[in-house]
Amino acid sequence: MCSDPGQNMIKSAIKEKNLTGVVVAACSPRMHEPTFRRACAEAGLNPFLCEMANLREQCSWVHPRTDATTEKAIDIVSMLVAKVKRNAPLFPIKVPVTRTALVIGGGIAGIQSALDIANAGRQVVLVEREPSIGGHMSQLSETFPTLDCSQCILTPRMVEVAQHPNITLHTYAEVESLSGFIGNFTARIRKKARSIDERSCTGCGECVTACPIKKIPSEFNAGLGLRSAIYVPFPQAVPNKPVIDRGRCTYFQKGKCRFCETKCPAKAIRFDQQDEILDIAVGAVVVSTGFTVVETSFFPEYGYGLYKDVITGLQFERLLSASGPTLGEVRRPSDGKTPKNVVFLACAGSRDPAKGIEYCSKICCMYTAKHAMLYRHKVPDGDATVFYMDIRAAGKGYDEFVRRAIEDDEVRYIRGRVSRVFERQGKLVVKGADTLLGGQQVEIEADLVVLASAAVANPGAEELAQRLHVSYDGHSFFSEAHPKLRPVETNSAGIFLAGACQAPKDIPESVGQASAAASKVVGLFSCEELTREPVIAVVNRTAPPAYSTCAGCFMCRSACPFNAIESEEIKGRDGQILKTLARVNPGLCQGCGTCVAFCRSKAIDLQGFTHEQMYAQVMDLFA
Amino acid sequence: MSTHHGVLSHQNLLKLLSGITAGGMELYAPRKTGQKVFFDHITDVREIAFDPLPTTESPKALLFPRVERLLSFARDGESMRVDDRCADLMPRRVLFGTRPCDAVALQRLAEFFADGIEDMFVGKRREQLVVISLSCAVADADCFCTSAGSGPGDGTGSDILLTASGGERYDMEVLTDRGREVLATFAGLWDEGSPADTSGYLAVVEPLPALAGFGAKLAGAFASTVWKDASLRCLGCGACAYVCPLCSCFDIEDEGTPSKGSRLRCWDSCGFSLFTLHTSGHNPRPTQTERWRQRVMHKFSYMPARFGHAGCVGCGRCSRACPADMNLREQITMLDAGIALQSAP
Amino acid sequence: MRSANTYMPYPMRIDAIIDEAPGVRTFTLKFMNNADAEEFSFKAGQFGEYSLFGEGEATFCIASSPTRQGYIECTFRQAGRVTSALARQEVGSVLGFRGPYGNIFPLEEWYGRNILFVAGGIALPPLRSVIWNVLDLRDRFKDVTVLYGARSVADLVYKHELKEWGTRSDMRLVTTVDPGGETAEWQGKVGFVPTVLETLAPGPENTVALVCGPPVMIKYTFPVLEQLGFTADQIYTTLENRMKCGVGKCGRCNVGPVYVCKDGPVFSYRELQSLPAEY
Amino acid sequence: MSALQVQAGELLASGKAEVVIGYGEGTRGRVRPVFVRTRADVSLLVFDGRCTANLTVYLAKPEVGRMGKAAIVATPGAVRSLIQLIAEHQVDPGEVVVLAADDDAVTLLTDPAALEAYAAAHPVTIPPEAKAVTESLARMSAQERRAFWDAELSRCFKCYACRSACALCYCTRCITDMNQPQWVCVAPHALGVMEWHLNRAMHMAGRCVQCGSCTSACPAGIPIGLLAMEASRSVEKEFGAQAGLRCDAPPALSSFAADDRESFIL
Repeated sequence: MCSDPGQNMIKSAIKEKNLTGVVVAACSPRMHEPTFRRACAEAGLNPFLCEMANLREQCSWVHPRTDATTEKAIDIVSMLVAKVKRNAPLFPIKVPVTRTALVIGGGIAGIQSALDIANAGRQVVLVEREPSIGGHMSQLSETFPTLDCSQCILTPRMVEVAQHPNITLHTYAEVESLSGFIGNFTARIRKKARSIDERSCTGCGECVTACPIKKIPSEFNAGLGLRSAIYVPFPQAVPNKPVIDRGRCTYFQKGKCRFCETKCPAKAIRFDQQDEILDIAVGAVVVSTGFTVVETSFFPEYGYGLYKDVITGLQFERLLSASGPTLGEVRRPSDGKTPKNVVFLACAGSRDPAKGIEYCSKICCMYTAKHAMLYRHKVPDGDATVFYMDIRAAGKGYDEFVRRAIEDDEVRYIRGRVSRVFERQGKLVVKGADTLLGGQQVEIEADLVVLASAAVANPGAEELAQRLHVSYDGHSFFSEAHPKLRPVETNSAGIFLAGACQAPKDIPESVGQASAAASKVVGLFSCEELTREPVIAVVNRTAPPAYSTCAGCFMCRSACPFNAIESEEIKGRDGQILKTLARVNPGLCQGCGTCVAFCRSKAIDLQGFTHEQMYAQVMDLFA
Repeated sequence: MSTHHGVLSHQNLLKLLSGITAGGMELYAPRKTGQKVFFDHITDVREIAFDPLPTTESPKALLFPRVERLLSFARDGESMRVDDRCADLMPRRVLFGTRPCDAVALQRLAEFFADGIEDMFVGKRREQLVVISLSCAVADADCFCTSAGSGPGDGTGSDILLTASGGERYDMEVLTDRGREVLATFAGLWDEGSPADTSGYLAVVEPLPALAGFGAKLAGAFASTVWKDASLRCLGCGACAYVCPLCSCFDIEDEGTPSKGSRLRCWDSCGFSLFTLHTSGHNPRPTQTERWRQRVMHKFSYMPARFGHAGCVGCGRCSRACPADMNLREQITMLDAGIALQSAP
Repeated sequence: MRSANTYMPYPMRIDAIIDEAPGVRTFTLKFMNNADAEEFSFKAGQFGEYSLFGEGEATFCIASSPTRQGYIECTFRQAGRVTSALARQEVGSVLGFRGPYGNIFPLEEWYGRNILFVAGGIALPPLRSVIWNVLDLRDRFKDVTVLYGARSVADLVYKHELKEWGTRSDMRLVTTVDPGGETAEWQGKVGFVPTVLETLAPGPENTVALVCGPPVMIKYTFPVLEQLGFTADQIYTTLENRMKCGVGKCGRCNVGPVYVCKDGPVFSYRELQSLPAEY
Repeated sequence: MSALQVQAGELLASGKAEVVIGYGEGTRGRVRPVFVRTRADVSLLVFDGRCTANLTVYLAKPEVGRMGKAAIVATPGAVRSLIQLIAEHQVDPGEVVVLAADDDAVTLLTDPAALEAYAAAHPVTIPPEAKAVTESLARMSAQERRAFWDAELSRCFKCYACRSACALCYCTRCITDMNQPQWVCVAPHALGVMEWHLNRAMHMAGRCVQCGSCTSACPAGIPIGLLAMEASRSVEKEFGAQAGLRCDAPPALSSFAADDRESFIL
């Protein structure tokens, strides 16, 4: 039916028989409804007068070949006929588009999205919570599977963002709220007070040197290094402007100090700076807020937090990095000695339903191989042992990379789970089982244990999701609209996802998704007006004096997941308010029908699925 | 026929009623449920309430039930099978314990439905209904039957009228052939008697003087402002209409699917806001003021103009049922005075 | 033999459907049983209850002329449950009809007189029955004038018949649409019906005026006619109160002591004046 | 003059109210709603144990609305229903002055906070008869309960007095009066009656303030308020939401919290 001859059959039937409705009894409407509706439209019939009876998924595929199945098929068709008789022509909704994109999160995904959109000639507002963009990628040493230096490839992109005429960058800023709808959002952004005047600051660093408070664990170095109260997170930061950590600054805490101010040649220190609130009109949003790794408390059995030499993979990245606290030399945190036995635990927390993280963090297999390999390069006489469950290296050049670690760099891979890490006579002991050897117990003494900690959603991800009205999964990762066919869209139109905020991802995948999201945004921005399917909720109107069966109780308003319910005043000729009704904003409404279910007065109908249509469709079964 | 008289003991009355149920006729009589009394299908005469209290509902449902199946239909292949003989199987029923006002109302109701194009449903039911009424020995403050064309010992509309005449004994008037027919089976349970003066056993009903000439006054009172204040506390429910023995407004609705179902007639009330609402949104009676006026005008002006009697027998049920204490006696008195005042020069 | 059940409809089949205006349709209905067809007769002004089993009944006038036998026509606007269901029917569908109910336009009393029809919008159907009745007995009447207005050109019903009436020499047709409702090709007048009636100024002598339209049109048309010299006895209209039973029982159409279904729907203006304004 | 009459008189005299909706003596020892518009008429106002009908129902009546700003004599139940009406955007808190009456005390409540405080201080009281029925219902099996309601509802003829007397039944067009589609059977037969009352109970869930007006309005003496009361109790149990306590309360059934229990979702 969906072939050209099939469509032509429908078209000619419409014309010859002057049809006022069409029911196509075939497969899933999800698949081919647009096809048939287009065919109807081409024959001059409003596309919404075409319905599909899903005989494939709802009948032939799920039942044996019996008469009863045939009867069910007839019922399904008959129900749709009852419905289509009550269909009304619907017309697409036009919504103007503000052609500026908001990108939330300035990691590699956000950077890539912002650049792609900006390079397509559209305006971008990039908001980053930290003082600098760069995200986790800026913390990495080398990257798998090519071992090129992470910062070397990232920094030029960061600089490009800063210099791009189409990109407005707000670092040390957060999105407080998002209102509006696709093409017409308003984002409220809180620019936290940096306590310096960014325009006068030259980034000379005098203030950082002057700051007497220097023993603050550095976030950039995953706690392995230190920073001052006024600080630039890392040398290549963009913007390369310091920020005063007001929680740590002596002046803000005790009212005295201001050493940095006296040393600043540009007189750029602003202790009295206030948070700034910006309301920005945007037409689309890319959410690329990234991820984090599980907290220390997650692994009491591995001694993380208890033993200084049990560290996370992210910390190990910093130990490997030339810009890190050890300038790239592998020295263990406890005594600064070079570890001779390093044990890497893959799946630390991941794929562990008992711990509540049943998913695979995806990146650990690869970075653990990388860590072991880099360690072996830096400490050629050291032993690297990896405990793993199985190796997931399904990327271009990935498996070869892991094989190289095992074969060329002689990393010892033990298939098995580690049950405990404990200290014995000043030495760390990793106790596990070798499942390839029939579950034989293995104990390995280690100088350093590196946990490939599970990648998890950022703290506050749920709250952000609620602020943005996007859905999230049980692990607080943001949900895509369809796991296969709409992987970068959310269920809120005009809001897209990029990077690890949706699920753990490596760099190439994040970049790929970021570009995909950017292309969605650019596509959306290709027209001045947006055409949307009219399958949205509508509050009915009736003849005066009732005007509507809506009683204005606004039970729908709290039910609406998309904030699409507004109020509307019906006024008399004299301007007096006769009635206040609910009104559905056609731009915001996603047609989910939740309001319809809650309305006691049945005053809201979902166009294309009205009460009358649904009722007729169901009642047809009894007819 | 001439009226027959007799005397019947309470014991024998119960025997007679038991005999009726045993003989296969359906017996309806007052039965107490909670604090209220309703006409119910009785199978055990001990359940009959000889309460002086009037029933909450009138007995009109025995002629004009809450729901009447006017016809039923079922698809039969390509054609439609319609069964319109719903009234054919109506059984003979005996209604016992109606008060005289109710019996008068049943007669007026039947006359109304017979007027013009006759309603076969009400007609058949009336034909099959034997009414055995009990005179009223007490009246309450809401009663005004004597001013509404009836009285506590009025036999109009009854087939048999019983008047408790003291000592567990009833004076019996057999008023119709139908009444005699029923009694014929139970010879021996009652004694022939001569016409007795029962007036001493009857309730004294407070007269409602305003009702005399009220209809005539109403004729010119459509545009009066009295209605507004009078109707202000009316909640617009249908309680008064549904307990009224003479309210006969109804709705016709289909139930079922286009393949199988029934066309039903259900009680309706002119007090409901949707009663006269047009699809266009236009409503000739937009507020309760107009609707209350319609109820009063219809009963006391329009009905008398058409049928020579009011659409009210003064049973007082509406006054007892109204959740907002729209007392009809009081309303009539007040409206009468209000209209008179307004039309005074 | 007709059923004793008053509420039993005649089964009728839809013989033709015409789309008159947006949401407005005309059905031609034929009796399915010959006996019914033979027994049935009606007069101009009467109405019936049209029904679909499972949906209910709706009240409209019989829009065809009693001079045309063997079928009836009805014209309705899709608005409520029953009319929406009716609108979904196709040629060949079976529906129920009971009637005819109500009183009639006393045409026989009007022989030899001028007849003026004034109609607005969807209220032309009741007059159409009379118009065709008069035209089919043309020689019994003197001048025949039809003034018909609608909100817009699209809203005019019986467009093909208007064309025919417009070309007939034995009658006069004036059509008008409300200001703003005209199209580029519109040949008729532009203005509200009462206003056009005023300029038309038909003489009241020996004339009967039949007025049907929405309440607001009627309200402004009666004074114009009175001004032109028509007495209340010369003006007739039909009332369209909500009805259910059609036989004076259900109480819905009650206005004063009359039941519109039984004592109407045709009323002279004189009769209307004696009724409370509850329609 | 009673305190109530004094207060009402002052409100009318000062123009703070143009009509006082209160209770007055009715017939047969009953009280009835009265609408007092002049100071002289305040003597009509009474308040005692007979005054249980919820007068807030009149606020939705257009004829009453046209009288101007209203003061209303309110029982604790009526105060709760007023709060709920405010929460449901049916009454503008500035529009109504409340004379909260409880035995012999009269409290003037003019703002949401005062209403809320009053409601909090006057918790729901269930009349002993209702309590007895609820308790016996609780002991019944499902079949027995069904039989109980079948018997009770067999007396319902759909006069809709319950709906008319309910302050929270303010819908422009009740679901039961809709016919496209016809959701609820019009007919007052067993099914139609059951459909109507279950619908109403569901629509009252989380909204019923348990004022008891529907039960006392029922001419057939059906304890109809129990259904809505029970539905609201379930909502209270499941979601901790009680109607009629907060003027800004979100709708119990259509508002969500991130930590809502979702045990019923498969």
